[in-house]
Amino acid sequence: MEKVLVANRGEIACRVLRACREAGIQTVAICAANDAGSMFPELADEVVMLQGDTIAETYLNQSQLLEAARSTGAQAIHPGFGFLSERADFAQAVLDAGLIWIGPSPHAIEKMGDKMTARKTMKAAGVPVIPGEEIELEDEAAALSALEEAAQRVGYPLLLKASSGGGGKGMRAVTEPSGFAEAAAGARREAIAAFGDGRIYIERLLTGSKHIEIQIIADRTGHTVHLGERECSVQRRHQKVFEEAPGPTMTPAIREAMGEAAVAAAKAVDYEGAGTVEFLLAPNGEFFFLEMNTRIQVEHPVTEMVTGVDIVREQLRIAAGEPMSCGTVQMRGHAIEVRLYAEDPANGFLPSIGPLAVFCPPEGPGIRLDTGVREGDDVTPNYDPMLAKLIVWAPSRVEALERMRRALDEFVVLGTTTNVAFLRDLCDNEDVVSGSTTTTTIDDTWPQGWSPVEHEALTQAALLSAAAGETLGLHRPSRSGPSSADGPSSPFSTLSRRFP
Amino acid sequence: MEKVLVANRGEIACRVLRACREAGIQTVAICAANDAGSMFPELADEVVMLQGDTIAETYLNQSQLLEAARSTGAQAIHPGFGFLSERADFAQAVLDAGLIWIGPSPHAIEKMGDKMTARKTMKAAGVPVIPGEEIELEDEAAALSALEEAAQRVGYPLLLKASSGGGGKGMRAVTEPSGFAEAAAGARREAIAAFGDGRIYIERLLTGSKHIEIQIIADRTGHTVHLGERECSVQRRHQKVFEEAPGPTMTPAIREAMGEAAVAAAKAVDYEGAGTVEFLLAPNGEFFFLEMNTRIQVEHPVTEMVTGVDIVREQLRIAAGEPMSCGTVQMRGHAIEVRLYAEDPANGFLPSIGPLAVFCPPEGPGIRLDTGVREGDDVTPNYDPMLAKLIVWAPSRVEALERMRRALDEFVVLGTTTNVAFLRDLCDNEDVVSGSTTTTTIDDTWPQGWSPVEHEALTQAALLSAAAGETLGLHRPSRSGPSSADGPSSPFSTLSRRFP
Amino acid sequence: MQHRFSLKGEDVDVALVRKNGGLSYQGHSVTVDARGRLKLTLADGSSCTAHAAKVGDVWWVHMQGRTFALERIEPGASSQDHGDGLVAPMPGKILETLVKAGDTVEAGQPMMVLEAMKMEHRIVAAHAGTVVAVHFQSGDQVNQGAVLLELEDTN
Amino acid sequence: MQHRFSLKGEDVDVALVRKNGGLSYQGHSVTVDARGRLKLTLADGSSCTAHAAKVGDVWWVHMQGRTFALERIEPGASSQDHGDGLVAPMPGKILETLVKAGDTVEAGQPMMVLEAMKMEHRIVAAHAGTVVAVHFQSGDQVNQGAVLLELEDTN
Repeated sequence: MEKVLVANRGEIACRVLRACREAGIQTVAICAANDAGSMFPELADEVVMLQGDTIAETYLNQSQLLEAARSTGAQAIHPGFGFLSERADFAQAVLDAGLIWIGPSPHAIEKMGDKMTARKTMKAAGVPVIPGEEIELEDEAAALSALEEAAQRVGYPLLLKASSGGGGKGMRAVTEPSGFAEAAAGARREAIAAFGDGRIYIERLLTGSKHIEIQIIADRTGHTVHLGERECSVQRRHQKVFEEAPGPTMTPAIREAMGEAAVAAAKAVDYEGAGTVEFLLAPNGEFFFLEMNTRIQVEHPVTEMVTGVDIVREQLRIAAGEPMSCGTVQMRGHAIEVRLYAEDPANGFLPSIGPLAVFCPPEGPGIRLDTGVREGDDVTPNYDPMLAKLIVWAPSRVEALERMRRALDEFVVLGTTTNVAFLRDLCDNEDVVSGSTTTTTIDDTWPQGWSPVEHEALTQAALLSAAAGETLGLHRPSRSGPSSADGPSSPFSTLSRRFP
Repeated sequence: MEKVLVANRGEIACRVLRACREAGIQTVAICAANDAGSMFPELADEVVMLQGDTIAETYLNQSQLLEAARSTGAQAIHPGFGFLSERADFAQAVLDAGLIWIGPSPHAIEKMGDKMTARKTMKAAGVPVIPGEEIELEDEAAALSALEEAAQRVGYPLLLKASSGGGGKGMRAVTEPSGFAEAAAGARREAIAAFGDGRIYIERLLTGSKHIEIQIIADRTGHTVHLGERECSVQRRHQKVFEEAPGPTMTPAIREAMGEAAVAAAKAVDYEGAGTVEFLLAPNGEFFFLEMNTRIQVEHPVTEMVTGVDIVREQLRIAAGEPMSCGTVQMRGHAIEVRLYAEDPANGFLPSIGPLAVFCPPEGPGIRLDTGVREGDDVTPNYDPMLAKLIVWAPSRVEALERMRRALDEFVVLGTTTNVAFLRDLCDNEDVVSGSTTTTTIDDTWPQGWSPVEHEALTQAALLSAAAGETLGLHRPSRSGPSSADGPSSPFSTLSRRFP
Repeated sequence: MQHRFSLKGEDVDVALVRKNGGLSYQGHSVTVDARGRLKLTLADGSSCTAHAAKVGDVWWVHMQGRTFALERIEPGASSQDHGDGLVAPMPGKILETLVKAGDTVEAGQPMMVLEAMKMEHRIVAAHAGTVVAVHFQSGDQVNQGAVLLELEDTN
Repeated sequence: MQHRFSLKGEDVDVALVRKNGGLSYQGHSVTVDARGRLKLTLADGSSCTAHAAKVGDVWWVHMQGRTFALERIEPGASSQDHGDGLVAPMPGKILETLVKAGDTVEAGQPMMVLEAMKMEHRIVAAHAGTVVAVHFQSGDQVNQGAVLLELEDTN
């Protein structure tokens, strides 16, 4: 495997391209016209510009991607997450083209990607699943009425999910029958728009539970291991924003049971590569299978930080037919990831756009930044508003939270509204501090929505800063160039150091 | 311990200030006038501006520092490395002022800081030391003649070292008697200038050896542990540039023996806090005590990365009277640090100055940057030319080297000459790749000095880039401001997100 | 040296006073170094550094972990001058229009659905009123800043 | 569109040709995006991004892990115009002067010792010659660019 095409963009494309470079593998990036100035194509050895304007015409266009692989001589395709990463038909097309698919087999994707089949598989493996039903009807009216009936059987509160979905898209919580019709229509429309697939899955909403997931890796030599759990309970509208490993309330017994269930699930579909099995952990210690993500996960870095396993590098190894390099896995310390979004948390988390006039991430020990943007980029409405993942590691959970607070305080983003202040507030949230978060922590804490605590002196100081900037003309470009007008030193050829 | 004064500047001040912030400790920075625009005072809660122009008048001025602690109500002083960190008299003055000294006792500093006493201590502990002598005479002529006589007893090749030195300052290698006089005079002058102490120590130069050091931590509850070794053999003119942990050729038996010797040394002086015991490891497996550094070390991050111990945080804990938090220490994976200097490696490593017009460090998994500068800063001749420490971690040494290559390729510094290309070449050096580096690797590899490999096409492309920049006016300030002239979005108050 | 900024929909006038080589306001003071960095001393004696950048008319300021976006109002103008046109906050596609000209709406009533950033956004009436005009229909692409529809206050 | 740069002491003339919306030279071509980023296609077909910044007269260019400092020579001038004055490469303090006016020196002979960046630096003769003038003595502070002494070629 000497050349890999990365069929993705943004932060995860950067992650995979760098891993390939480290592994000595040549890389091909694919790139839509509106991404030409992005960071990820700069990290690739070759770039294929995609034709078309919409995502469907570019990053979701299977034939363009396969043609890009053919024309550049790439031998393998890494799908990242989102986009085509969980499309069995694409995985099959990649294999049919004689290429390596860096991920599980189309069969495994289909079995696990389809939520109903996955439920059956897990039931067979003896793992409890949440009560629920799926509606497959294509006709709008028929589908909506079937959904309505199913909802009555499943019971309220319930959750509508796009069957082929992920990342909270096409997902809606419905607490009572009166809100069902509008929610179902919206979920279906969004599912069709995002995934080209209107199938909707209804399941009982289990409140007060934790979202725990197990990372697994399987290679072709028959080894399947789990890398422990991540807790991702802190979600706003089904979008994870705060992820950690290990789970703060996890016990060795539950970890072992969940890990076994996850490995069993992977083995049941002859899984290959990296994958994640998600569970809901109820307050009484019972856990229920949620779904399996048959791809690398956004929050994989927290597992990497505590286990020391480079999951993307392992994906490359396994795809090349090598055994995984990680032996007995041991968790050490504590890692937390927060997702930095271009959004306004004080205004219903509405996505924001604008220039990243200043983008200055924190530095120092125990800090990792996975991003696809840099200062000077524009945040546009074309793609997901996630700007970066900030990950910290420390010997203990308490220290990790302390480090995250410090890192968020240092993170400067000017020109586009972000959720940094919201994330910072989260770090002081009582449930977060005690580790007793559930999937409804955010809604419970800020039922009327989040807004920043007022601080009059700081607001005045900010006004002073802006007024001073205006008065002194700090915004005029002449001030923003390199600070020194001096040329560099003259040639040093007449000098040599004296000692030793 | 609620407020700490950090008696240092630059990168290590940033490291300590951030550790204090994470620990919830208030901080005071001290700052010379020519450092007012530096990063480290921005990370402190309070800043005391120092009077004076020279280092002796500012960062080495004990009474100013004590007065700063008094006036701000700081209860403890962290000395960092360099400056006053190994001055027993300062440690004593701090204690006499009723403050906590974050470091070992003045007694331990004196015993270990003084190379002759340290040798005696180690001899008593049964650890072999390198043949050598110290000359204490104050009178210039008498000292030089005594040095000359001692040199004859010790034998050539030999090494001249400032007794109270460190960091290669005041150090010279002399291969034959003819070069001795000039070297001795220079070493003495430099020692007086840098440390106010002209004592010179002569020792036999052991060629073909590795520089291995053991990190130790000791708390007041009687616990003294070692955190394994670092190999720092790759040195240019006695200045470390490439440091790693674990040592690539280290065996468990040697590690255990060295670790025991280091712990014994620490216990012999009732050591408290973090310290490093340096050894020369001969090709036959014998090792010799070099010296003990009674402070945090520049290269401490590689140990932090492989052991998971936050050494600076432990220093704070121990100084506050708490037990160390690290239990049984286990090394995991491999870490490498390189020191990014403002210097011209193609020209005898001559320090360079200039603006950091662009300073764009690499990002992603397994990368840590410890720095005291950022884009827009000026590199001045006032202080040490180290700009940053770039540290990588990976599961194996091979992967760590791959990651370091990738990271260095991504590191963009424009406006000041740096050693990045030299460091990148080091990563491909045969001895570095095989792990068989010795303290003379750099001199052996580049006896005529290092120069970059020519690459005609890239040089032409660089000329093209410069010419295009000139033609298109890319250097004019109007191009360097935020890319978008659009204002931000209008207030979003009329919009809310639709789901769930 | 007086500047007007819009802060949460209200206009604030900031009158600066020169003091000790810096500028001050409400007991806080600021100096600017050669690189344009802002060093603040707050009225309580604490000090900090601020990062500031101007984008369009808005000053973005970061200090002590907080970020402020302060729109500068040109002398004589007021941020209250915005009409009642409902403006697209980002480029996108109209998915649904739920009202037509002449409709009366309640505060909070959805009027239009816009797709942008892969999400659906609902445009709701900020107050009760009468829809005067609807400028786009389902399927239309709209640019940022486009007036989507106009709403007249009932009062 | 011709520019002259100094590269390792030699002048290089770079004549740019406009081609396909970009600029080219020696078979390599470059385009510049809206943010001023340089996208290069080398003669061998490979492509990469360059970072460039101009400081004083020098263009600093980073590409593929390499950094180049290219001094632009004003049209008509030449980088060979430097005299034989030995210039301080950085501010510092003269520790020792080892020669005086009228001395003849060998190539490589130390002439002065400068302290800067906490290190001692030895100024050596680049070629054999005669010392014409010594402008500073031990203990003097010198600024960057100061001519320390003047050396005349023996030839």
